[in-house]
Amino acid sequence: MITLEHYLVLAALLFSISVAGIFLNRKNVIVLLMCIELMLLAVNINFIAFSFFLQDLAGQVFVFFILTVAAAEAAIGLAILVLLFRNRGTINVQDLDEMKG
Amino acid sequence: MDTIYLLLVLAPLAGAIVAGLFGRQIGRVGAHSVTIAGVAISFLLSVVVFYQHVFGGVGVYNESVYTWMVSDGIRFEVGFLVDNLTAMMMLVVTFVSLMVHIYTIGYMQDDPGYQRFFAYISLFTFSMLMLVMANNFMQLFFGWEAVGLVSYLLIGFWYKRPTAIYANMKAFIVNRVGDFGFLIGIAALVFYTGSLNYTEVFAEGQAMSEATITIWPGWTFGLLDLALIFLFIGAMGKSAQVPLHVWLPDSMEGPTPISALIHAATMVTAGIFMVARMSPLYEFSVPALSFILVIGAITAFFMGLIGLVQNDIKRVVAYSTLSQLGYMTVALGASAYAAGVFHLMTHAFFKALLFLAAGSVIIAMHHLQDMRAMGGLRRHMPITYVTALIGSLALIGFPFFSGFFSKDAIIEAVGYSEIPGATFAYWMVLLGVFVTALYTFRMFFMVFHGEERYDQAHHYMPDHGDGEDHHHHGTPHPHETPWVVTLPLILLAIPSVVAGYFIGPMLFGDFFADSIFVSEAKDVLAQKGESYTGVFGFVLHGLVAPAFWFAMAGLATAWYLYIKRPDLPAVIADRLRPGVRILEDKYGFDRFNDWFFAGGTRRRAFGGLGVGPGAPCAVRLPLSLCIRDDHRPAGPDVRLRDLRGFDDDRCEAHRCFKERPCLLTGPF
Amino acid sequence: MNFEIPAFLPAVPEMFVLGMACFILILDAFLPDSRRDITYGLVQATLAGAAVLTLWLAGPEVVLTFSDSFIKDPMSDVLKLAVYVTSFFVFLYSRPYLMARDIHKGEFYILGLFAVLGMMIMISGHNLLTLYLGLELLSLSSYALVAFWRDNTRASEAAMKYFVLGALASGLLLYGMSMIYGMTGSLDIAVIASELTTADEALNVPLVFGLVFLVVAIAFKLGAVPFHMWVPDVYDGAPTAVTLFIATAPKIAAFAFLMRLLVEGMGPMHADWQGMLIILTVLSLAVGNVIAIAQTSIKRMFAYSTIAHVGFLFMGILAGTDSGYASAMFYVIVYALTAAGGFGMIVFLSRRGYEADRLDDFAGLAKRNPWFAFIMLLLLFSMAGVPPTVGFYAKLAVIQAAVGAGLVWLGVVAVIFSIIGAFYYLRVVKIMFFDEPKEEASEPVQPSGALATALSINGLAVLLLGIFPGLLLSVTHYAIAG
Amino acid sequence: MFADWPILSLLIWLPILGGFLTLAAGRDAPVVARRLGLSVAVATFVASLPLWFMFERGTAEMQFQEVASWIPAFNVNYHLGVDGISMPLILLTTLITVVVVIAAWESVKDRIAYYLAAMLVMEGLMIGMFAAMDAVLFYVFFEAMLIPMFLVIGIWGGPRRVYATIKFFLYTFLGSVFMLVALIWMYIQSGSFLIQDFHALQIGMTAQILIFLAFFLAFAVKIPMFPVHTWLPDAHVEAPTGGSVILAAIMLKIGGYGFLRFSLPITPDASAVLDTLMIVLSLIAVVYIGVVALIQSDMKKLIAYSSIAHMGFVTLGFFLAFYIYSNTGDWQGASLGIAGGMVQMISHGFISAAMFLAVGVLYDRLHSRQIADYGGVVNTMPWFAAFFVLFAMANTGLPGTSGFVGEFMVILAAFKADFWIAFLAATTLILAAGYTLWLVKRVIFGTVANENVAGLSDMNRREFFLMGLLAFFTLLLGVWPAPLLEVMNATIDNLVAHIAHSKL
Amino acid sequence: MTFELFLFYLFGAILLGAALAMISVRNPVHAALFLVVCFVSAAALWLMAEAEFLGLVLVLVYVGAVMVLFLFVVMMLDINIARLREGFSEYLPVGLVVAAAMATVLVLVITRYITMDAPERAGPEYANTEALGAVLYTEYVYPFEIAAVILLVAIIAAISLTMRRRPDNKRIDPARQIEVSREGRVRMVSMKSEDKARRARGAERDDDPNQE
Repeated sequence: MITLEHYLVLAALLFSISVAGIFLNRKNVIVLLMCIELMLLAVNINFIAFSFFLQDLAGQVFVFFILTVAAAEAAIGLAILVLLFRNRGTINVQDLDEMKG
Repeated sequence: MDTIYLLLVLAPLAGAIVAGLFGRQIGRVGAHSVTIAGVAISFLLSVVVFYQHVFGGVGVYNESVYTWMVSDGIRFEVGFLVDNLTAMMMLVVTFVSLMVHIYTIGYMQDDPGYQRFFAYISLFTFSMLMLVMANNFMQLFFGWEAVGLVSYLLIGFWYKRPTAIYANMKAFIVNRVGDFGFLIGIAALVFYTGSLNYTEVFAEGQAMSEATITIWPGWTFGLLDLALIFLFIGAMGKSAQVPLHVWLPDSMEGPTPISALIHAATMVTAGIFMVARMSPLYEFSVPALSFILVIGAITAFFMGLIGLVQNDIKRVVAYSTLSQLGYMTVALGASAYAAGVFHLMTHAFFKALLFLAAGSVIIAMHHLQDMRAMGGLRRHMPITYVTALIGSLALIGFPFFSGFFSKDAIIEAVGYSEIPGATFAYWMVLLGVFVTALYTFRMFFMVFHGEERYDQAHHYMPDHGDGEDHHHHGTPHPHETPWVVTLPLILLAIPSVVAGYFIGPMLFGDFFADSIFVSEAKDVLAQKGESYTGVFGFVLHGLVAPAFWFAMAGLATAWYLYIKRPDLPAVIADRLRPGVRILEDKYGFDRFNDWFFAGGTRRRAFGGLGVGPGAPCAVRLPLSLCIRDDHRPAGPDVRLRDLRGFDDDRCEAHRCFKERPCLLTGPF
Repeated sequence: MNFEIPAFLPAVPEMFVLGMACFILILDAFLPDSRRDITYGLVQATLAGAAVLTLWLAGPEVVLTFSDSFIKDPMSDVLKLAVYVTSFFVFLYSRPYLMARDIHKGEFYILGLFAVLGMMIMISGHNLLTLYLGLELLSLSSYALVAFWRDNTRASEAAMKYFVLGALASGLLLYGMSMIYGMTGSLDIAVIASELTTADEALNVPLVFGLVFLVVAIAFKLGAVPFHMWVPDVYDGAPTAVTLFIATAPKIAAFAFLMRLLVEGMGPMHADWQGMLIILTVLSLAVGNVIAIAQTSIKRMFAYSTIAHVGFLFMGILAGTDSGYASAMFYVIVYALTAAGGFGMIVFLSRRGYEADRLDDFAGLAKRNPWFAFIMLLLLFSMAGVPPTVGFYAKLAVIQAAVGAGLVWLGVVAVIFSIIGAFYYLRVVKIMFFDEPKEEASEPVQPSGALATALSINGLAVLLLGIFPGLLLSVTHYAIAG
Repeated sequence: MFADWPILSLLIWLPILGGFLTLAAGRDAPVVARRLGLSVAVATFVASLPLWFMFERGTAEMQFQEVASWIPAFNVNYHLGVDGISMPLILLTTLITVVVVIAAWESVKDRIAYYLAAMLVMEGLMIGMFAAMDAVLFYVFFEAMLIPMFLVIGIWGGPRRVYATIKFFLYTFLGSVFMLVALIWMYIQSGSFLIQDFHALQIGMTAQILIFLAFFLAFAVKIPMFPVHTWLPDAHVEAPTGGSVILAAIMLKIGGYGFLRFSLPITPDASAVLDTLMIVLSLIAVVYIGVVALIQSDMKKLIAYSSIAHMGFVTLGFFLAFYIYSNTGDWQGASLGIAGGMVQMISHGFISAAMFLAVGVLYDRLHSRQIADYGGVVNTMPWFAAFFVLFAMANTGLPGTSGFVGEFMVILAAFKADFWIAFLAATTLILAAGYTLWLVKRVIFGTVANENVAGLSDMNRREFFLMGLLAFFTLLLGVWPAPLLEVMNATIDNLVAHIAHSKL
Repeated sequence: MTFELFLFYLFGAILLGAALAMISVRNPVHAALFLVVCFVSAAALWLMAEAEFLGLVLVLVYVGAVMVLFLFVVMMLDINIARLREGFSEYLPVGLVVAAAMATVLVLVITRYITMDAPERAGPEYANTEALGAVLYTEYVYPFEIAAVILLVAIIAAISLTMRRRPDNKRIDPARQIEVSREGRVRMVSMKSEDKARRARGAERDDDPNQE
């Protein structure tokens, strides 16, 4: 029998992995963006699990919107990425630290 | 009566204000006229007051003029207490002041600060009157400080002389040390009585003598003893008692009339007057009296000794003044207040006379003061000579001169006294008589007798550095001074002789009955009075007393050394080199003070906190944060050797701080 | 299936702004670059219109609509008005800056307008979903705005950083929201609150857990320490006009977000989030103020000072009392106003090819133009919290709230750091008044145009509100307590 | 007929508005600025006179009260009023401002309109602070004052003015913010920001001590007391003459006023516990700072240190009360000390103002404040020398001048507390005489030191007027302080009665 | 273990494995592909939780659109892979520790405190899409509108950020060529001589030469 914990633990592990990914790929913006997608996925799993166990559609609706927003976010993020690449010829995030002054 | 007293006090003040603020407009004549008028009014009124009180049977006047302020239930008032003591003091003050005013016309005639000078001395007269007429401690303190101020201004009258402006600062500060004690004394009295008024405080005298104050855990002090000793410290400052005497000889940097008026006759006796005035309190405190007695005795003898080695005519008189003040103090300590005050009065006359005579000589010698360049002036200045002789005889206590009566009374009174230290004091004053006679006639003979040594004047000409034109360099040709100078001499010579004859009523009568309180047990004057049969009897008695013979011995010695064998003093001085050096060094007081206060405070302020050069940076740094920048040398004359520790380069941390003063100021 | 048409009236301002935004978007596409002022004018008119509508609708009653996902209460009215005003100033200040750099494009205004819409949605959000969407609308617009000076490398770097951390924060927020949703079974703020009051102990731990994510996410968005690292880089890297925008109005919305989420929704868990906010407050105050001292760029300095101000904002909220919320609201409005003026001054002094964003660019301003030096002084003193500027009352109010909540020590900490804060503001004053102007920027500043007027008004407002703080304070109290 | 006029509001806003008017009208016309500024200052002074003449003696009630709601949300009111403590200080402020405006007549050449505006605004703020009965109002004025002062020192100051201004600002700001926390705490407790309500507030011991320390920081910096005094010499040295005058004559008084208005009545028990600390710090100020003053080479710095030493007397007088009580068992003498402190503040207002003006007179001529650059000034400036000596004497506390009165009272009261306190306090007689007379000796007396001094011209009529005015007040207060005491007595007695009640 | 549970573990393992792979692979293209795997397996899991519509959307929208966009960008930009990996090992320990700690805490909290009874499975007549649609356009119409705006903003942003008219475009506009006049050809400009500072600054900051 699949319980709520199953879902939640899965989501939690996924979330942790995405956080680890953000840590590990601090220089690589594109993977960073993917990690964020992963994180949203974890959240979505949470919502869907709750939604199912609560028998409440609101969670699913939320996921729906998260997906929408995530798509929009990805579009903007990638646009910025392209812009950055055009300007600097790299997407290496660590170099952003040059700005510290 | 109010009006009289007010007028009496305010007349000199008015003169001072007019002469001081409008001196340029009213001119020299205007200035001296108005001030002399003011003081003359005061003098005449003083005579009236004296007459009324002494002969007219007017009782003690004790009223407030106005309320200065009221705080916490304590009334601070300005008021007058006039009794026989006050009346006598008023008379002395205004009389000597008047004389000095007149004398000044001649003495200062070519000084550019003429008007200013008159303003000052009139102001002084006002202050002194306020002091003696006070009926409360606050006003007393006011007068006390005000005379100090005028003294400061007058010592530094020739402000271009470095010595003068040094002397006046010294005078003021040393006086302030005394005032410091005085103020604490007043505070102690107010602490107990809650009042500043004499009568109210005096009424508590008995009760206060039983009160105690714990100064330190386990160290309890009689409140009254404490208060009175501190009060007397004030007197020590003003009346130049050891060790606060150091300012008085230096004060001779001021013009001579000032030396006569302030530093001989009046201001310096304020302390004596004060103790006499406080007799209803002092009588309850044997420790305080004992203290007074010992201090006075030391002053009387040791200051006289210094007079022996002085060559400046005014300084000799100054040390003599110190010594005589010591006599008065001894009298107070022996509970013979009346004798002290009596000596105060006679001394005022003859010492003013001596100073003015000295001034006369100085005028004649064209502002030369060194006795080694004088001699034989007798022929050139007969009036000065005679009056100076009178003054000198009075000073040494020659029979029938005023000093004889007052000094003898003191010596005898001390002899009768039984409080601790009396024996010591007795021997001191007795020996002092010999010394007095010796230095007095040393001076007298050196100035008026012997060969004329004017050709050596250029050796001893004072270098005042002010380049004023009244210094006629070259060999002086002395001649008698004008009448404005000699007239006061003559007028002062009279009381110098006759003032002593009042000894009967003043010492042994009830002249001071209302003002001075002496407890039965200690009434030495009464003991002396039992044998008093009149002036002649007193003199006859005196002729067999040791004091007279000591004086004669001194006189004779002076004659032998300075007339008979003028070569001897140098030989003797050579033999007694160490002793003489101590005397010439004035026992090292000045040197000590310079080291301790002038240099020492600055060193102590930092060095004492462990901030000397050897102190570790860790200690110095935090301290230097507090006093950053405060350690810059103030001028070339400041010794700041020990402060160099702050001079940065040795203290790395400190330098860092200075250059980049920490995070807060860093970005600047 | 019975569905009622929701009451649209309370949302009319949002609709108006949206409609206008779409209209301007289309219109702008057909305008040549030279006629861009039309866009600008329309945007400002939109803000004014929205203000009118909001005022018209304003009232003390609480209205819920759209299935309770939209709320119109006094707080929303006041905050929306504050957003309009701030945005109005921001657009006004921005225009000359953009024109001078040939980036005077319609996108700036349109994205700005959408951001305003996002803020309005946040302010009126009464549902985790609407709050989230409002936040995203604002964030996405902001990311685009930061990057929108396309040729500027620093701007795109800043945008990237902003985006990554913003998205991360969103993820955290969502995780927290999911927890809360799961534990309470609802997305509705009111339901969550009532569920929480009746929730049993067992539920508490996961809720606290969700709360942690929520708070961290908010801290990220607001730039509270230790989630502040993006703030200086973004403020510094973004074009000043955009910095001006993202540093001001969104803070007001963020305040509303906090209020809705933490206070109204998680109110019963006040004790839990108070502790978290205290940590954030202290850290923000400390780090913001201390690091600001070391800055040479005034934009970075303001960035760090913003971090510190966020600390103060939290302080009001964590007190957990109505007057605390009111004071935090006061604080944030004052902050927005003052920061708008401060950044506006940078814009004002900048010229084509010359960014007056270094501290020494302000050197000798008093000699170049005393009036604006005075205005800047007022603004800086307001930020430092020196009376009689309004900033003082803001600090007073929040400290009072903290002290009132028994957190005297927090008040003391706050004042200690406000002293440090005073120092670096003062340094700017010192540079303006006592230093000599730099050689290349020594000519007198010629005040001209609307910007100068608006700046003067802004600066004087800081003073006037300081002399009569009662008005705004009453308004905020009204907004909170109804 | 003036009884119900809003005199206090007038006094606050007249100079502030007048200051802005001066700025607006005289920005490019120095003559207009001077005239306008002077008119405003004089008008304010005249307007302040009714306070003195219509003040009801013998009551501790607040008078000339004005109340208007200001920040209803916090129950903060625009509440003004004066009692015997604040009224004399307000008069001092209006008087000194006139002096400062006149003193700036020629010596400030650069941007005079701004300068006068700053001074006038500052005047209004200071009056507001003294008149405020509401703690927030008080605090607002208290802090706002810093801004004009900051600018005055920073713009017209000396070479190291930047360092000095920042130090000045941060020190005072640092001190005051803690007070703010304390005020807020008390507001929370009492529900009101009215200072009188704070007085009535019952506060526990720990809280009292904390509150006391908060106030202490604020006021000790301002007055300034020993460890936090270092800003003052710097600020004085760098400030222009007018700035120094305001700083010394009025700003320092704010600290003392604060102690009386807040620390003593609000936290009497904490004051009683910590009075030893206060007294020790005061005595350090008197003795140690006096010694520090001795070694100064800069005239202004010397006077600044002397100010600190004199202010030590103020705090000493204030905090003797509890010591007296524990020593003698009653409060007799407490109000003497407090009144002494108050008189000392007023007196110091005149004397220090005059001293700084005197330095300003010299500085205007030779542009040096170094003592070593002078000497024998009396030869070329006799009138100046006369005034200088007079004020120097007042500074040393000579009877007959105002400097004596306060010191005398405090020392009398100090003896009631403890012998050693009186002993150490009385050393000021020596120390003050030492540093002041040494200054006089080096600057005034002696032969003309150099060509610069030889070329000095005596005071002009303007300077003469200022000096004369201050001399008049110095002497008046010294000769007849009764009217001042009459004004203060009831208030101070009431204060003592208040602090005699423990709040625990 | 039921089949259901087996499927859950299966897809869960795939999901986690792919996620781990995604964050650790060197090549962004591979990472994107692993992310696709994640999405697909997650979609499968959602189906098991009666979220059919969302599962489909995830595959269609995410895998079909968003991930393609990712891949497109990755491939479009000529990314230096080696440089991107710099620092990976440097951050590895801290990343692992943080993630492990987080995972531990999360899992502990979840397993200990959160339990919910599994609901009745919905019957075959239940249409998830329909139910979702019913609430989406009624109860959630307001968020729906907002989402629309967000998408609009994304469009605007993406266009305005990436679409560019190249300034160095050599395209000829015939209309302008015709309109040319003599005055338009040569323009006399009187110039002040530039001072040094200005020139220096011009070089330092990307100054516009038209400024004068």
